[in-house]
Amino acid sequence: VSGCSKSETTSNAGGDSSQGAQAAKTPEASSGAGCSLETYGAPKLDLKNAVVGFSQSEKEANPFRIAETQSIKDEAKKIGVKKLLTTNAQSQLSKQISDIQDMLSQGAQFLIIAPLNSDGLEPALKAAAAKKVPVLTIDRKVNSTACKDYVAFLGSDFVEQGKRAADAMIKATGGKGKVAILLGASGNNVTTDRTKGFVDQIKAEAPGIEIVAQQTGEFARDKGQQVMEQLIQSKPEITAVYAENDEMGLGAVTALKAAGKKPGKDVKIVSVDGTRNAVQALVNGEYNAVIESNPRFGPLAFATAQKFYGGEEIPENVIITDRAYDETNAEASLGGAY
Amino acid sequence: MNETTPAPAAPAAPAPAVPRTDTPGGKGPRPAAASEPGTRARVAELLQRQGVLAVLLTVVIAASFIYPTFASLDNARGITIQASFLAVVALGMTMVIITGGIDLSVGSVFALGGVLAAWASQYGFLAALLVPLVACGAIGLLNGLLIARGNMAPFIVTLATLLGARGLLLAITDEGATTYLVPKDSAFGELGQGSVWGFGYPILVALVLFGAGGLVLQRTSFGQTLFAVGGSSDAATLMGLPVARTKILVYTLSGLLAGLAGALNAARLSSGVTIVGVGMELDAISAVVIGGTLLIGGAGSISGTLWGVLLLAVIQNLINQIGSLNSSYQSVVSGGFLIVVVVAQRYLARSRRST
Amino acid sequence: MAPPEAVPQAPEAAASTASPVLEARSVSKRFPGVVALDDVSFSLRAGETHALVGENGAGKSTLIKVLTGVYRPDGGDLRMAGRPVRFARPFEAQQAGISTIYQEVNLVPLMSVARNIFLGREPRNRFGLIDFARMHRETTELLDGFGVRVDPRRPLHTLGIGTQQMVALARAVSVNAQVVIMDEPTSSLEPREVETLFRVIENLRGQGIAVLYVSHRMDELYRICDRVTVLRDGRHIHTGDLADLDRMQLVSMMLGRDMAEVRRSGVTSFAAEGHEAARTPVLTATGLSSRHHLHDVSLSLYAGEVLGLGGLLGSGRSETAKALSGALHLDAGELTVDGTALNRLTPAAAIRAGISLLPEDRKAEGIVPGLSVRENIVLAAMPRLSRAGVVSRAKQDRIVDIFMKRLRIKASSPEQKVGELSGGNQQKVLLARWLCLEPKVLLLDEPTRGIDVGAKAEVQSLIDDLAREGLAVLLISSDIEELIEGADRIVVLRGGAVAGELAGDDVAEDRLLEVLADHAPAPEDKSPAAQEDPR
Amino acid sequence: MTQAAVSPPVEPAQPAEPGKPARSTGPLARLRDPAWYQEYGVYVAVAVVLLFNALFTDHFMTADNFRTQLVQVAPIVIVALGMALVIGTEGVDLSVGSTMALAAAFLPLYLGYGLVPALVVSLLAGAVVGAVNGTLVSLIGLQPIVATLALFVGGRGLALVMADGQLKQIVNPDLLSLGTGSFLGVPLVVWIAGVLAVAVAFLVQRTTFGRQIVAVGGNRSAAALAGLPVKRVLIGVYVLCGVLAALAGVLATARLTASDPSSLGTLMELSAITAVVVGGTPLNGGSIRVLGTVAGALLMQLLRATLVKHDLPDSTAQIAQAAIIIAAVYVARERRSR
Ligand SMILES: Nc1ncnc2c1ncn2[C@@H]1O[C@H](COP(=O)(O)OP(=O)(O)OP(=O)(O)O)[C@@H](O)[C@H]1O
Ligand SMILES: Nc1ncnc2c1ncn2[C@@H]1O[C@H](COP(=O)(O)OP(=O)(O)OP(=O)(O)O)[C@@H](O)[C@H]1O
Ligand SMILES: O[C@@H]1[C@H](O)[C@H](O)CO[C@H]1O
Ligand SMILES: [Mg+2]
Ligand SMILES: [Mg+2]
Repeated sequence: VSGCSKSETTSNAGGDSSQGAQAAKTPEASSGAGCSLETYGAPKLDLKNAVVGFSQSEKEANPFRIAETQSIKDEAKKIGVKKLLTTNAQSQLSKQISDIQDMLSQGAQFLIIAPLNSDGLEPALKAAAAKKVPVLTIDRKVNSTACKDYVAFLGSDFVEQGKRAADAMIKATGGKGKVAILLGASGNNVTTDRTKGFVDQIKAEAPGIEIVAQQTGEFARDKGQQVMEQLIQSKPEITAVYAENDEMGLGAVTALKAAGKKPGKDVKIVSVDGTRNAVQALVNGEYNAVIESNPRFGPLAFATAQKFYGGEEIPENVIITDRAYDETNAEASLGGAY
Repeated sequence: MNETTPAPAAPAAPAPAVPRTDTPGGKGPRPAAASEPGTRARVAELLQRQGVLAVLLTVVIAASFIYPTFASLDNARGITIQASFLAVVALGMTMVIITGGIDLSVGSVFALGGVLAAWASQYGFLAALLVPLVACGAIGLLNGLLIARGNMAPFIVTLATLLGARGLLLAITDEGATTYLVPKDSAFGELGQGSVWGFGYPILVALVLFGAGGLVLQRTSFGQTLFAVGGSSDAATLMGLPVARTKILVYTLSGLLAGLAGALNAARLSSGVTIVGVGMELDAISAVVIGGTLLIGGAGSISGTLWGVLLLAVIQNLINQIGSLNSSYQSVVSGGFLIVVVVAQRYLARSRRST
Repeated sequence: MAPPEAVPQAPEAAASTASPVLEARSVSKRFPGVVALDDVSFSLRAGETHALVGENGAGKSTLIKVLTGVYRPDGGDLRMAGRPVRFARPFEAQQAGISTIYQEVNLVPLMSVARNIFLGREPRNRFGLIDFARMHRETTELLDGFGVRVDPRRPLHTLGIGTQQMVALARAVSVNAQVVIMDEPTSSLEPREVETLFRVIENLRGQGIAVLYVSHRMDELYRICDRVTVLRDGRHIHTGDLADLDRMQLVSMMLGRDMAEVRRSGVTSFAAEGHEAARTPVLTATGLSSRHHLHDVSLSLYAGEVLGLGGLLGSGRSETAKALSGALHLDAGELTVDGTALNRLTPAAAIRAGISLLPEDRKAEGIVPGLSVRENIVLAAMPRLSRAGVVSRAKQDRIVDIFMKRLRIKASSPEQKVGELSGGNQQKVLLARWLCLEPKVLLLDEPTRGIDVGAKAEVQSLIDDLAREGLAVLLISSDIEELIEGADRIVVLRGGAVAGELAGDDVAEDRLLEVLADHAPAPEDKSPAAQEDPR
Repeated sequence: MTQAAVSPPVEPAQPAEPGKPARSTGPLARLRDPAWYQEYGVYVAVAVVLLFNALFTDHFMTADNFRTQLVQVAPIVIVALGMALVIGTEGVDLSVGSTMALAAAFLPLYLGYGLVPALVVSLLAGAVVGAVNGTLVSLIGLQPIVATLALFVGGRGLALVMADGQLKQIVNPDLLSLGTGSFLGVPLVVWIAGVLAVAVAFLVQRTTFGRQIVAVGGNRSAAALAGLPVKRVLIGVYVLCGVLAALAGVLATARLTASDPSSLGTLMELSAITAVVVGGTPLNGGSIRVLGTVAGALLMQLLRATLVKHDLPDSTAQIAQAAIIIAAVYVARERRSR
């Protein structure tokens, strides 16, 4: 019953520093029976001689995606995988489905998928299952049946990230103030989860904090900046900003600075991701906290795959531990940011 | 399926408005060429009419040699099922563009259709189809009314409904937080997931719709009126054709088809995913234009659109076959591919003018 | 072509007994800045052919558009057979039995001839689908009746303007109608086609169908019309039997000028004596060839002369003119102006060399409808009227003012959009565009098409003057009289090749017709020889 | 020849008669005239939105807020000016957003040589994109929407390739001051957009090139027969549009203080086209309304600002935007005289 996923600190991803590596939290006891090669019904495979496919969801155009893809590629090389197929769905769900199908018809024997969305990948997962190709999903979780449609999920808990951001916010503001939320892209479940975690936690823990605005910044820096510029004018009473990713948070910093306010002091800023730029802002004192969302899935993913083929049982959810950065550890952790 | 457009000699680019240098507003070829039949001429004729088909075949044949995994039944199934949804949307778009209009709202309407279908699927098969069709048809109707009766530019009207439909979708999904699921093993789910010889039902639906669309376009008064409206809206009015009614109908049809495609997609994904359909309008428009339909209206063909859709799907598949490109290079390659394809098609079309 | 209610009466009887089939009572129509129709009443009787005349911009086309539901009148009402009617759209007028050929050919250029003729009433097979075989067959039959032989599958825009006009006629007449309205149907037709048209009208009259006929050609009116209505400046001036008026009276009514003034002008306004041409040609074309269009056409133009270009429909006159102005791709041939050969032949190069072409198709190749009269006039001359790329309004205004006066262009102001002008005034604007370039060679393709008697006379004497001032003029005209009287010399084309040249005393109608008829198979000639397209 | 140019009758051009004024011209009568709305509808709409905000939005009628709105709208205006020219030729340019990204990507690569070389290179990149578009449209004869679609897709890819997918922080003080500096209390970017608007208006109204653009858009065959250099005009227009888009990319980058080719300018093509069309320029060419375009951009900007300031959720905001676009265009629609 027990997991197999404790000691995942074997290596680091981008080669940055050992600080950046992912670590799996102990899976919750409730995660139930793990998934074995036998129960899943896949043929035995030596990864070294295998064709592995990786389906990336969004363009490698933000630090998270760049680090994620790079880490998979590096680890595949390190292990000596025969051939790694990579595709990028360019944020289109239909493309991700066909990407996966394309890789299957190109002979992929094991798949790592970074899903664009929790729902909707069913046809692709079915196609893989029909060919008895095991699938590991990373980063975002899919709403399908583990050990049937896919082997297991590795990644963060986005609701939890929102919750931790709320805690950091409470700490930074002393539990009082008016907060604006810069939402991620509409309709995206990362947005939904990070909002839910944050809002619920604030409600439960900090009655003194009022959420006065929730506007989308579409996960992009310039949109975040533009929304912030509007809010500075219309809601000058805002004392804190929660940005659902670092890019929007950094956009808010620029907007605040241009308006003659001191980000990190006049207006507290907390965001999620842990990119180098955000941690640097923390070092500069223009930021208050960053909740990490660690993209370096390569080592953990391949290690999990090897365990799976080694006959071990893999728990349904391998939740990784995300770190948190604040003034106290920013400088020291800068090397581990991506 | 139809092959002829009303303007077999019309060049694939803005013909009447954009003459080649040689003859500004010049007259086309005389019919003399027709009196010398021969295989060569006939092949040329076919190529001219179906420049896209020629390009598509060339690409497919070349790809089959280069990538052994390309020419598999499996791959064909994958490409066609993926293309089928865009195809249904592009079918409506073709008709709209033939009237000289454009429908930018299809991507949002597609997504809305899917969400509504997934939501309604809990009430049974019929509801799952009817609800999205009614709602999406209504959006199309609104487009048509504003364009035909309100005399507003199609581009801007449908741009507004692109926003509006997306907003509606967010409103009914709690800002995208709720994803409605299609009940497992429902008849509606089967519509999206079932297949014949591995070819999914949506492919068959698309084919049937294209057959019907071809007939409507080429062999009915409505179809002729579409060409007339696009060829010269004023002339069509003066000839006593029901121009406004035709426009209203064609946008309604486009809305219906986008909604249907969305519903089929939801059935396939077994959920009403909110993030689909973004930018789909551009894919549909490219497929239509690559298929030889003139954006200024008045000439075009349904079959061309089908080849256009397939060509786009094949290009995407090929980029995956290349395998190791990162996402940025993928964009560069598909942009480059697009240029090559349209220029090639353009030159094929031009060679017909000089014969 | 059978009318719904055939009234096989003699025209006079029909005209006197029947109540008006179509009637307009005190209709008015205003456009921004213009009153196009001012309290105009008008009635059309069954079986009559009724002429509607007036200067350019008098309101003829507007009246027709009001009668057929294109425009909603600002005041007044319409009646059919005594009952009030309102047409919200042309469709409704057609349903009511009014069939119209509008002034600008209004068909769909990209669609085939057959589709154009049958649009909206396509023959169906038993599955309810369009029966193309039948449609093509019927088209061929129908057009045969009009003496036009053309592949029904051919896209309309590949036909010459004249043929397009015949197609429009065929469409209009093949609908069962009680009223057929024709707005300048003959302006782009050949004499022979005009005859065909008259036979058709005769036929309609015999069937008791009322015809409303607009034309600027007086002789036509007198040949076929029973009654006439004169409009001037949007007002109704006169209605009565045509036989009661002589030409002079009619013209003076149209122009609102007195008879003496009108009498001075003859049939055409060309001076009787010819011009003094220079010895050396300004423009020499040798061996112009363009696949399917021209075959080894050579001609020379001398300063100070008017060279006529004769030929039947599709003989290549327009193509020749285009070739001379760099607007037609040539496979072979050479063009020299004042002894220097033009090597890269484009419209711009031709214009720089002093060659200007007034194109035949005003709508497609002439006007820029959304731009003002002023801008349309200066379009080609713009570089000359600007300094360092900045246009000089003062210079423009001067030119525009001169030409609006000289050609008597009727517009509410130089800033009015050309698209809103009457057909004849659009033509004058185009003439102004080319004249203000001060060209050496002026190629005029149907310059007087659609312009009224007064303006036509002006244009003709203008051509005369221009030649006298030393300009070389090439004149293409379907109006044989105009060609004969205007030209010093005539080159006759046939099948895209030069078939002969008339000079001196040979420039006469009978000689021209001789050369034209010589070995040209008449289009309506259905002998096997004629079926062979010589090209 | 000729007497034409010589004879000097100096009477004023007489509006050749029977032009009885058919319109009454009181200030109130004007409000009932549809043609008036067609001409001035967009300005009325701007006024209405301003009035609404003056009444119902806190902190709206302040200099700071107007400055924010103008700064945000400046890049859109600049792109829309180029777009208006292209639309005037009956074309459209979908690649403007990608061109902005491309210009942004070039900046950090050449800033080492100083602001001016970097600027030149960026603008040149825009010119090259425009030249490619113009060539495809005029020489090859492609339909503008497909011709520019290729660079819409490929241009951003190219930008990302050059930037290695990375967002790069801008530190060059000259460039930054371009984004944040002001002159006489008005931000530099606003000056630039304003001057360009005047310049483009002058170009359209008073230069041969401008009038040729309109003629080519109004009737291409006629323009060609009148000896206008149709191809040169078309290429020129697309090059101008490309350069303006590149400039907008540079200014947006300066304001963002970072070069972000992945998200800079996304959906800009739609914003620009909307501004042009809402401003009263018909999409089928032959007429260009420069001032209307500026007003159109401003209208959309104020609209977005209003929605953000009232903290409407994305769903409502999008529906409201749709409704208002339709209303504005409906009022200003062309009414057929019948
Ligand atoms: N759509 C329009 N908008 C504005 N003015 C118009 C419009 N149509 C016609 N006019 C004006 O109405 C007047 C009458 O024009 P109309 O076309 O009826 O003349 P016409 O008698 O047919 O002349 P022609 O013999 O030249 O064809 C003209 O002054 C013309 O400029
Ligand atoms: N017998 C015919 N019936 C119908 N169309 C014809 C016929 N002969 C030629 N045509 C078409 O008419 C067009 C007119 O040709 P072109 O312009 O060279 O002739 P044109 O002598 O100027 O005649 P037009 O009076 O039409 O100006 C040609 O392109 C040809 O396709
Ligand atoms: O966690 C990642 C990052 O936050 C990124 O910014 C958006 O996608 C999410 O999956
Ligand atoms: Mg008229
Ligand atoms: Mg001709």
